[in-house]
Amino acid sequence: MKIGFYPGCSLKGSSREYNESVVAIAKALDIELVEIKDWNCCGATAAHSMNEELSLSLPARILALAEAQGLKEVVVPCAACYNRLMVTQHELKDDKKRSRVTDIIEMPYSGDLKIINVLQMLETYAMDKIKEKVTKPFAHKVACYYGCLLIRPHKILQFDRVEDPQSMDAMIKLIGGSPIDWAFKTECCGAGFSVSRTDLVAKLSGNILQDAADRKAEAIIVACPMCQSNLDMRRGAINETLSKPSDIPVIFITQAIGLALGVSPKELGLERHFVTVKL
Amino acid sequence: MNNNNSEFEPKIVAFVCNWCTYAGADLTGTSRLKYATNVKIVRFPCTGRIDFMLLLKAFAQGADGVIVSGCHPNDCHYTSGNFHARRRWITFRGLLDFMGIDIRRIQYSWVSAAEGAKWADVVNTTVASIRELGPYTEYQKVAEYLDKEEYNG
Amino acid sequence: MSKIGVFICHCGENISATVDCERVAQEIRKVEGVEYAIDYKYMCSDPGQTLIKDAIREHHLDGVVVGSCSPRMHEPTFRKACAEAGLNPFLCEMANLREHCSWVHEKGEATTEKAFDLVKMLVEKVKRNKPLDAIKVPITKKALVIGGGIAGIQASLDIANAGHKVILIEKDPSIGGHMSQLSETFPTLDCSQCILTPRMVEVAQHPNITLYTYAELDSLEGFIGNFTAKIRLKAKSVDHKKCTGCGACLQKCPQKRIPSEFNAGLGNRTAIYVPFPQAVPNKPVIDREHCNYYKRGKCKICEATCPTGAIEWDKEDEILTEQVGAIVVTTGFNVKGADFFPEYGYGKYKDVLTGLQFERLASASGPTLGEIRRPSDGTIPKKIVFIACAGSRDPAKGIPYCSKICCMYTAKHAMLYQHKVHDGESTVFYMDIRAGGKNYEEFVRRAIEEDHVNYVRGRVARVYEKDGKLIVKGVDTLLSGQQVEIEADMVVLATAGVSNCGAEQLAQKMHISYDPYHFFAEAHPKLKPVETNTAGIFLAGACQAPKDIPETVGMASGAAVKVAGLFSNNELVREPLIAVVNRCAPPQFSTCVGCFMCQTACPYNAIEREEIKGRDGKVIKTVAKVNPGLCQGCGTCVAFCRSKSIDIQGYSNEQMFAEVMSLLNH
Amino acid sequence: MDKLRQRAAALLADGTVTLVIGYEEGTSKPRPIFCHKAEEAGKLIYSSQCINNLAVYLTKKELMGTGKVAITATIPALRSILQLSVENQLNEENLLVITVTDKEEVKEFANFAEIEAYIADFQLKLEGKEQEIIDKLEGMSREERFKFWMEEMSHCFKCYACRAACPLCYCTKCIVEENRPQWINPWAAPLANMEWQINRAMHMAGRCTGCGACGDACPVGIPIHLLTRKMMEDLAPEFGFTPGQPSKNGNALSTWKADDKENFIR
Repeated sequence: MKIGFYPGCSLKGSSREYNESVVAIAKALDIELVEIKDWNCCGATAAHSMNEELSLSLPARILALAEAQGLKEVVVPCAACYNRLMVTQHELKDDKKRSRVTDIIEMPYSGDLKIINVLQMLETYAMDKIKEKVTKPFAHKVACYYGCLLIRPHKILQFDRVEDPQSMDAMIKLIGGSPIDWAFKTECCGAGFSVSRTDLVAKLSGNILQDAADRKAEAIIVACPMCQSNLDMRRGAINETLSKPSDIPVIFITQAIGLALGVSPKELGLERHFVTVKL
Repeated sequence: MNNNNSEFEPKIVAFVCNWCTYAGADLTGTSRLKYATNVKIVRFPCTGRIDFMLLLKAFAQGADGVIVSGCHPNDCHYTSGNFHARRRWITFRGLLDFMGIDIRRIQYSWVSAAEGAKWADVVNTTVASIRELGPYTEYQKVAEYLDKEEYNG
Repeated sequence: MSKIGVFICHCGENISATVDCERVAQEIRKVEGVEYAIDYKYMCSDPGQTLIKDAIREHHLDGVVVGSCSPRMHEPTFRKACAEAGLNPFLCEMANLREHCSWVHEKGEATTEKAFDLVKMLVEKVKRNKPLDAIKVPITKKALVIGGGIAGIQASLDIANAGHKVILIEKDPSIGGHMSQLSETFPTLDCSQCILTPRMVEVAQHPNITLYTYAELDSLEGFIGNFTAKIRLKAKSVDHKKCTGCGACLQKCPQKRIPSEFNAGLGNRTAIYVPFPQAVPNKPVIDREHCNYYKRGKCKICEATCPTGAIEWDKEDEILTEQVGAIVVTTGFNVKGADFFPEYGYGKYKDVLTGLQFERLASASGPTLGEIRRPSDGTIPKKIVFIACAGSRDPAKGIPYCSKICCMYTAKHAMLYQHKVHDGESTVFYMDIRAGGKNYEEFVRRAIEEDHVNYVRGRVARVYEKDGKLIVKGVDTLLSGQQVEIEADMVVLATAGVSNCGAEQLAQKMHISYDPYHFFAEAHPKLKPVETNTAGIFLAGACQAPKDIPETVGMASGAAVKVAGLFSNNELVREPLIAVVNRCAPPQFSTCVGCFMCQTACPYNAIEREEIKGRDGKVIKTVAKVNPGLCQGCGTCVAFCRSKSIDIQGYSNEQMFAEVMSLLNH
Repeated sequence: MDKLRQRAAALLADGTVTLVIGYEEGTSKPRPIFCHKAEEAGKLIYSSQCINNLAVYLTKKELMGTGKVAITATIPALRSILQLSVENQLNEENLLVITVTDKEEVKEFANFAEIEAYIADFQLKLEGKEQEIIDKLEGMSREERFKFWMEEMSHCFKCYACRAACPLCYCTKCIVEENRPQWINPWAAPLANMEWQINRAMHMAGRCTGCGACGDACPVGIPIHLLTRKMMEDLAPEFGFTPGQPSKNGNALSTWKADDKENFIR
């Protein structure tokens, strides 16, 4: 089957391994990803707090491009991009906003595109296939960490269970892992301050890591580039806030599934992490 | 078309239910909100009672526009009269449009007993939009056919 | 030829300030069929009404139009005046010259013209009005009360004490409802069972009350004064006539670990059980879902134990048909439970409880005999956190409304805890404290000031277990604006009050409406709080919305008065504005062709089939017939009937047609 | 065809039925025949040329009064029969419905449920020329559409052949015969003609089974069947029914859903 694909900047830059693992498992699961041509920034940086028109127009252009290319459904792996695209589609149900934005982007926009994240893509199209193709069960005790951008605002995103999401846990179980029962699934990692106040990021991410460590998790599983980079890249600063330094790796759900499907660690970009992945 | 639309005073009949819109229009009065004199209200027990033929008769008699209004969904005094009415309106609108009758001249609305201001607004905007559309001469010509030799479109 | 009288009211200056009333009266005189027309300062005043009465007598009027205020205001006044002058009241109509004309338009020619048009429209209508007689329906003076909680108990007792027969049905094995589960009650801290159980006994012993426990409403047909209720008597498997209530069977039942509903899951019960020691009736039923015999075909220990041979293994549900004249619905509420609060760990951590569970812990008859102990390890919690608004006022949870009782019972819980655990520390997280009610605010102040309950204004984000403690992460939005973290031993959630399970289906059975949360809808939020939109069915208690005991009892007595009021007449008199299927001479009998598509259009199931038979008794034709007791006069069937065989009195096809034609015909 | 004649003759001969309604050769196309005797059954034919909807006779007291009646029903007639049964107009015991299958087999239906199962395989589709006119009308401006229909309506001389041909127009007193009030003026003028057709279409909403008999019957060729046909196509997805498949759960106008569209309501 074919599905539209919007990688966004993170997947082309700081989280190349997310891109690599998404592409690798899509291939393994017979899903053809069709990248939206001429895509642009989703505006997740500062646009949405600075300029409403811009924050809607940037994603609207992406959606309009996808529509023009005849795509019906598009998968957006980055949680921030997913959030912006979903919120924009919701906001543009308002006729006034829609006509203003279509004037700006000078493209027709219907709002009919279905936007899904990686978890939804796997859940909808690949669960049976994953189960069937698991060759190396991912027999690890892990903490599934969802963060905020996939989940909130619930009214718009409608993620499975707003305060205690389940879909990633279900996937881990499917590939032979055992997710821990913990309360930090949607705690703040501090991504909002990831440039300005890294001390706060270290503290908040530290809380998450500490609880995962206390509950003997071997890895933290994520589906968001921001979560991943904060918990992984800032490990040095985080470790300074912890009683005992932690070497728990932080890997993407796509990498975990990839491993279970027998994809090579290199293909999944596992060597790109700051905290060495020894799974 | 009438070139002096500013001087044209449209005739508008409002078909409303007793429990919501009629009471809402009462509230418009008690609140002393003003609206155009063009609209005259006919009181029905429920929107479910409003026969589509009465709407056609209003146009045949020279109405330029019609308002049909009742309780919001789930507020019907009779539980479901307005739901039946809504179905009838959907059906009727589709048929009229297919026959080339100007469905812009029928304004449907939900006005509750608490929405006095909304009633004034519905009346005023309907009067304004019918004034914009001009008199419904197209229909009236057909209605007056017997007075003339033949129908000339 | 009609002789219509038209009476134009100035309403002081309310109408005459913008409408030339005198001219309207003058002009309307010229309309065909108008015999008499006059304007007057205050038509509704005594002299004004006399003017109308005199004119009716003097001019032999056969129709009256009063051009004044809204008919919703004074229609009864003028119709009564007409009746007093010997004119059928339904030959009087009102033109709304005030609310729909003088008050909403400026003074001017157009306004006076509109007033004239409105009056003329009603003149054309009234020419086609027919004299109508009020409908009289006989009344069965027996009430059905559904639900045996405090609301149903109170309503039953009040109706029974007014001298009428009552059937009270309760789905559980005992009456008592939620109130029987409570420990103490706010704001007096008197013991709930001490005040409730005498009432329960009174119900059981009252000569006018027939009590059916373990019974549910199966179906309901009919209309006010004449309902037919089918009641399902669920099989108790114990013959209560033979059973003496000795309780020997309860001791011997080998199934001892079934979570007790009465103890909100904190205690256990047996498969043959009496829900609680003070139950009425105090005789057991067998829970077939858990009974060894029904599950595996073996056991029958209770039968061997029973000294009177009361066990009936093959008993089946019975359906009882009862004729009743009125119904009071008192089916109560429920509390939100497991899986609703994943962030608070309810259902996951044993020491996270609902308020109702805490009631059982605090109750002297509860599983811990009134000692506050942790369900997990039986220790006494030294730190306890109460979370108010758990679910309530939370649109994200789908419950935007306030559950109303939680502020008060949370204060009570904290107070009871402090009274029982002297060195304990209690914290209440709240959004607002809503303590409206007699002595309520004082009660909350007492909890804070005398019992030193720590009230923190703010929400709790999460509760999770770490090292045997429940970590409560919240925020203090009032004093510090800081995040608060408490290591608690027990957490009590003031869970939202929600509609009872099956409320929607029950409402549909009875044809009463309900709100989006499946609470039953009252007929008017202010003026008809105990009525439903279905005449003859009344509401009391928390099935309408969450409410506390005093309010429930007040509402129950209110509903009982409505029933007693209805039963004080032998016949019910109703406005005759209802639909009628025409009848005409043979061989047609009626223009109705019997397609019966109107049946699905009728919201009240008021359309019946009538077989028209010839002299030989053979059915010639089956046609529709409107049951005048059920029809409420919406007229949906009228607009629907293709052959125009149904018409509605007071808003007939001829009348409405004439109104529309007159409005534009000039 | 022989099988049909033999079966009809047998049914009449042994008294199973007292009447067989079917088709016989006509001057230009097949026409209805009413066989009371076995020997008349020899005239019966059945072919794709048989287009009259014979279900129209099933509500006629004069025909239905005496005993059991057999009818050779085409697919459109079967649909009409089902709708009539939903509307309580037929007595299952006094009716024997027969059809001839594609393989020229005579098929007798034991009850209405069998008819329902049988016609489920036959989808009601718009014919090419019907679609053509609908497309043409939809391509027009509203004013042009109005002019089109007024022009068409001006030919109508109120013969009510459309009403007579329709199996579902079985009211004993039609709204056009109602004079208190006079909803529709009796004379043939564009307004009254249009009002009559709007009434006819509204009364058919959700009931019409799309046989097209009304349009075929019109002596001046007004495409009136498109009014109900178009309405059916538009409403089917909206209200969730299948065109040409009668529903026991009330029709489009006597039922409703809480989420019926209301984007046109203020």
